Amino acid sequence: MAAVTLLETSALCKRFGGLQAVREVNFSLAQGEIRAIIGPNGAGKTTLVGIISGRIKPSSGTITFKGEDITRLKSCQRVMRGIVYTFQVTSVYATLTCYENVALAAQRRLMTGAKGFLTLGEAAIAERVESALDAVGLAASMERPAGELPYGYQRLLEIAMGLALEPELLIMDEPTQGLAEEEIAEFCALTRKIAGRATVLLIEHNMPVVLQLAHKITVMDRGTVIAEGTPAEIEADAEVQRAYLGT
Amino acid sequence: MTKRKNENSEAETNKSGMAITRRAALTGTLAGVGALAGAALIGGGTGPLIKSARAHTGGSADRPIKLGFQVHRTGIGAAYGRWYERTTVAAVKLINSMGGIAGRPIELVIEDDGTDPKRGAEVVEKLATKHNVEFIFGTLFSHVVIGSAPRAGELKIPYFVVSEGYHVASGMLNRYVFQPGITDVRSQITAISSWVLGNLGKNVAMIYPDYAFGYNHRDYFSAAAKAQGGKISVLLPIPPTETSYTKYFARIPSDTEVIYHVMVGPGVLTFVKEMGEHFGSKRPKIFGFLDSLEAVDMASPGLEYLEGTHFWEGMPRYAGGIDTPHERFYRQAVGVNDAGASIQNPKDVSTYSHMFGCWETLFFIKDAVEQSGYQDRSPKDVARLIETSEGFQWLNEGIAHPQGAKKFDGRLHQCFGPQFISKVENAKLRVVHRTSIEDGLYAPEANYTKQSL
Amino acid sequence: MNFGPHLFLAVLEGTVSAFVLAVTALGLSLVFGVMRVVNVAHGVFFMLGAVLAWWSASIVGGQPLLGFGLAMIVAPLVVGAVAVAADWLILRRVNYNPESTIVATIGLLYIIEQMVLILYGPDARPVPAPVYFRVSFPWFGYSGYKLVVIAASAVLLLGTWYGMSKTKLGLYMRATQQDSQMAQAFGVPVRRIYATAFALGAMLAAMAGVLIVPVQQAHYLMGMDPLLLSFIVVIIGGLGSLRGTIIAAFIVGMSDGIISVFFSPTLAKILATLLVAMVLVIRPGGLFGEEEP
Amino acid sequence: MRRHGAAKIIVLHLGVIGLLFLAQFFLPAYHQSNAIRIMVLATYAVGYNVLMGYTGLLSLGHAMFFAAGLYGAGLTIYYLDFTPLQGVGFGILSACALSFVFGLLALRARGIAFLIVTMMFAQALFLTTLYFNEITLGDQGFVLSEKLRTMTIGGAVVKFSDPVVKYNFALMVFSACLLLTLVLARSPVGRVLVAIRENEARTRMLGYDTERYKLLSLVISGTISGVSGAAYALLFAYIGSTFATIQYSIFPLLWVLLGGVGTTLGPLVGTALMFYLIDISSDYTSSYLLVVGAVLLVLVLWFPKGILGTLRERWLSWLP
Repeated sequence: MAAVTLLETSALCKRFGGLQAVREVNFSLAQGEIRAIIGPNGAGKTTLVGIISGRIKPSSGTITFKGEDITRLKSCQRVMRGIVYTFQVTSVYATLTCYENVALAAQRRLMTGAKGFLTLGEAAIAERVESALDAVGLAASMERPAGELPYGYQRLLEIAMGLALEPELLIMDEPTQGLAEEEIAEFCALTRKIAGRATVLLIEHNMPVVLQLAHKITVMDRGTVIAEGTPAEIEADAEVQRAYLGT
Repeated sequence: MTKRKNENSEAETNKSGMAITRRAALTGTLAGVGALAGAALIGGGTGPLIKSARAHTGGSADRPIKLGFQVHRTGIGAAYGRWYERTTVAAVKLINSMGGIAGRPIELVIEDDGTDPKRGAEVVEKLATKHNVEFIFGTLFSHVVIGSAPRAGELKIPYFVVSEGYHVASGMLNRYVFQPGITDVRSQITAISSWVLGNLGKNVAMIYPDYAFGYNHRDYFSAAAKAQGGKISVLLPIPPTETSYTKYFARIPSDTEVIYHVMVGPGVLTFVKEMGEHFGSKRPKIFGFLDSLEAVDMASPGLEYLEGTHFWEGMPRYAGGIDTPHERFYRQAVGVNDAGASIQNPKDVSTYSHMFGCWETLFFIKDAVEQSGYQDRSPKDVARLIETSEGFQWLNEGIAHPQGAKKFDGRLHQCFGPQFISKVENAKLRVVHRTSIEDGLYAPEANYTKQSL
Repeated sequence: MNFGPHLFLAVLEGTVSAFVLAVTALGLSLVFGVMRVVNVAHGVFFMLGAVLAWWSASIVGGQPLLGFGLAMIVAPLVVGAVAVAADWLILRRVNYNPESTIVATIGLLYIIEQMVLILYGPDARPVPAPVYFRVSFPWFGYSGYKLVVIAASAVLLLGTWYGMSKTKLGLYMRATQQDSQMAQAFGVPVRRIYATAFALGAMLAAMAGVLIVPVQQAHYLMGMDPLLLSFIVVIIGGLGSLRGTIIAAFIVGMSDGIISVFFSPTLAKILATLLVAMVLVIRPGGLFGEEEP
Repeated sequence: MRRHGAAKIIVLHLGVIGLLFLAQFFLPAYHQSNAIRIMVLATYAVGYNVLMGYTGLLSLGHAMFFAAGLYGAGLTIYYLDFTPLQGVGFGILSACALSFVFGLLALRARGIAFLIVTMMFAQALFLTTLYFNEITLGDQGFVLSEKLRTMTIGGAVVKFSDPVVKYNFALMVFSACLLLTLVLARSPVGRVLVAIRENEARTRMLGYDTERYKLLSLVISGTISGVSGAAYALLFAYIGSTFATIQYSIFPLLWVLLGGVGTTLGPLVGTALMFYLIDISSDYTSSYLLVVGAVLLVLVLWFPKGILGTLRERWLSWLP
């Protein structure tokens, strides 16, 4: 692998009581790639990205991001280092407007030190909000309460919030779930655009989307990585077939 | 000794009209003593006074005099408040039938303060600035008095409390606050201490509520015991949130001769019952303040254990404790039967040891207004009223002061009257000792007359 | 008194208050668990029980046992009816929204308290114990009725446990507690279960009130302390955990009694309060509640 | 929304403050003294609203912060000869310190458990004021004499017992706290607090250390409550443990709910309304709490967002 390594996990484990959700996962991401993680339900995909984003504490193992050990950092500190997570179930702030939703993300980067707390100009925030909403095509809905948006738009808003955080690694959990055909197409275009600026890590069930977008695919089953490779390699992999077909 | 000295200094500080005032007070109350048959007669008795007051006030004789009555109708003081209200209404009725105060009928404005010091201060403001009453009176619970008094001082409205707290005489309040109708608790304790230590025993365990009312008992009874060769075996302050007491009885040393108890609030029956269960027949002597059992029937289930124990009473609940026609007249007028309960409803027991204070306070106000020539709440009249009141020295026993004669100390704004010690016999209280006024005197710690008005 | 007997007495006292507290708190816990709402009026249900016990006693006159029996029937019925009415008229209409329910039940608390003040008066009124005997220990005497309170409370606790674990109603309640939508889907009449839980919770409080009143007198403001203590117990025990509630009632009741042996009364109360608060700080989900995510 | 209506909002708030200022010249004495009280207590509600309205944390223990301000000011003026303003300053510091320490401990608990922890700490503080009765005089409390409430500021003698001084001091205190919350509500920090109220987990994933923001909110809320307590001690001259009881933790909750949770002016509206509701109904019945209870039910059933909350929802969507 010639590319620079952005993120690396080593021997990552997570136990929930008796259940070993993630076992000994060594996983690495190159800067600038689009990576998809696939696998059957309960394979440990969401737990893995949960650990990477800091929502879930690992039982053991380490995570390195841009050469720094981030295993002990809180999720909010990881966000500031550029690891951004968008939720599987949309969790935009339903009662707030789209503007407010994105502004919350946009202002985060600006609020550093006491100065940022006290003298933050709304203009700087507004600029970022507009560009993020523009990028996902929601500029027209800026003043609408997020809860009133159709589901597909809420997912886009979620991505806009992610973008406004200026991610280096954008993790998207099931981004196309519940989207209509044409929305999926738009989403793919959007993701490619994002990939120019950030590394993208997707958890996705929709295989056409995965095959179309991902540079590389990681396949998980029962908490371990069972295969990794280009879309073509994965399609041909016998073990992956077995895991999916359950034979 | 101190008494005499006080009088001298008073005469010095308060020269204007002192002599006249004092004499007039005497005449007024003596006239009252002479007239016992009923309201009409009393009116006749005090006739000259009223006339002179009328002459004083000129044409405004029929203008009612508005009195603000701050009462605990709700909250923890409600049981007391109800009887304070009945007593007040009875006294107002009587005074009005006698021709009112300085010829002006009393118009009572009643406001509930919820037994809350914040609301109390608000009520004082409301009475003074919205209802424009002349004076405010009747506040009972100490924390409400203390919370309200600063506002009365700022609004410069005379404020007559009926609280028995030591807050007035301690000097913590201001010159507008008086307690002329009921002896303060420090004096009560001082008065009964020698009897308790002499007759019941010298080794005393004290149980009292862990709040100010209790601290007065703790401080002044302990001091008295020390002075008289007694010993406090244990101090047991009970937190106000407590509902069960048994566990505290275990702290009482076995050589204790007397349990001195004073509890306020709804917990008292539990307290007594648990005391009985704990000690059984091997009990020390027991002395209590009746504050605990005001408005409670002595024959209530659970109180059997009090049989043979002693109580302080402010005014004897059962008829005969004070065997005077005034007492009988007062009892009749406030609607209380021989057992200290409501005539209409014998299950409704009064707060007889305290409520007389409202009655006597109203008569004090009457005397003060009439003798000072007070007409309205102008600074000049208020000052005259206060200075006149401060000049009062004796409040004579009579219809106006049925609980007994009182010494009034103008520097302290506090009166001092007799106290009663009663024994529980056949679930009734029988007076066994009456203290003299002198028993309850202590070295004064304040002088309000030095404050500016 | 020597240390040993003193401690024994404190434990005895702690046991009595723990049992009564357990019954009261169990009612609150039931409401909490099944409906996920905080009932601030729980204390006044307790008070209503006590006041109704006085009323029953004064109706039958000199027969304490009869009065007590009557109270044990009348108090839960009346209070249960009040609770059902409150559920129907208010809680249901605010959709059991947690915050609205807190406000509504504060309103209810004021209304009931003032009604009692008007109808019953401000006095603390005693109620004779149905059975009275004094138990003499070598060092001190003790109220026999308090031992009866322990027994009666134990019966109520067992009854509730039986009801919750062995009857269809209990099954419905547990199902609703786990997931009300799922329960509804399986044909559990959730609305009626809510009303029933609210009423049962109130009835337990009322019966605790009846039990305690011969020890404590009926007074219109007496509901506040049991309310606060029940709150604490329910939270410490873990939301909706009946077993936790009962264990927590013992921790709270006992710590109050035993700490009072070592410190002056008010200091003991302060320490007991802080101790219990720290349990929550260290285990925010309560001792037996689910770990917070 | 956030970017619009700034002028309107500023005009509204300054207008309210201006009206309160002018009111002292035409209000009759009685309503004037009520206004003083309402402004001081509304400050308490303003503080409570920061935590409950903007951060979504329900507390039943704010009396401890009010009492910290009250006792911090009262005790230092009474015993240590602090000037009134020094005393108030110390009271505010006490509330600030208490809320910080309390927050470090209590914010570990969430939801209802947090509510209970607040209640218990407040209860412990209440009992503490009784325990140290030698100093605090327990429930009976103590009084700040007129002399203690007098100081010279720049050569002028200022008496805090004088109604004019009282009114304007109360107004200053209230206005300062109101404007502080307005700035807070419209600042990036305020936005984060609202986000925590709406969805704490999500907010954490936007890179905010929500624990710190909650602590900040609690400290601001507790400090403003302390400001109110200190001002109360100074203006009404009475310090007693009643103010540390649970009753005084319930009050701000009711005021805020009545006025409108999470609205800047709601606390003032709620406090004033509740005050007059009690005051007027007590003229007709001694069971004014019955009326209060009924109003709470009406509120919950028909105006769950309080008065300003309902206004905002139906007509004035720009209200902050």
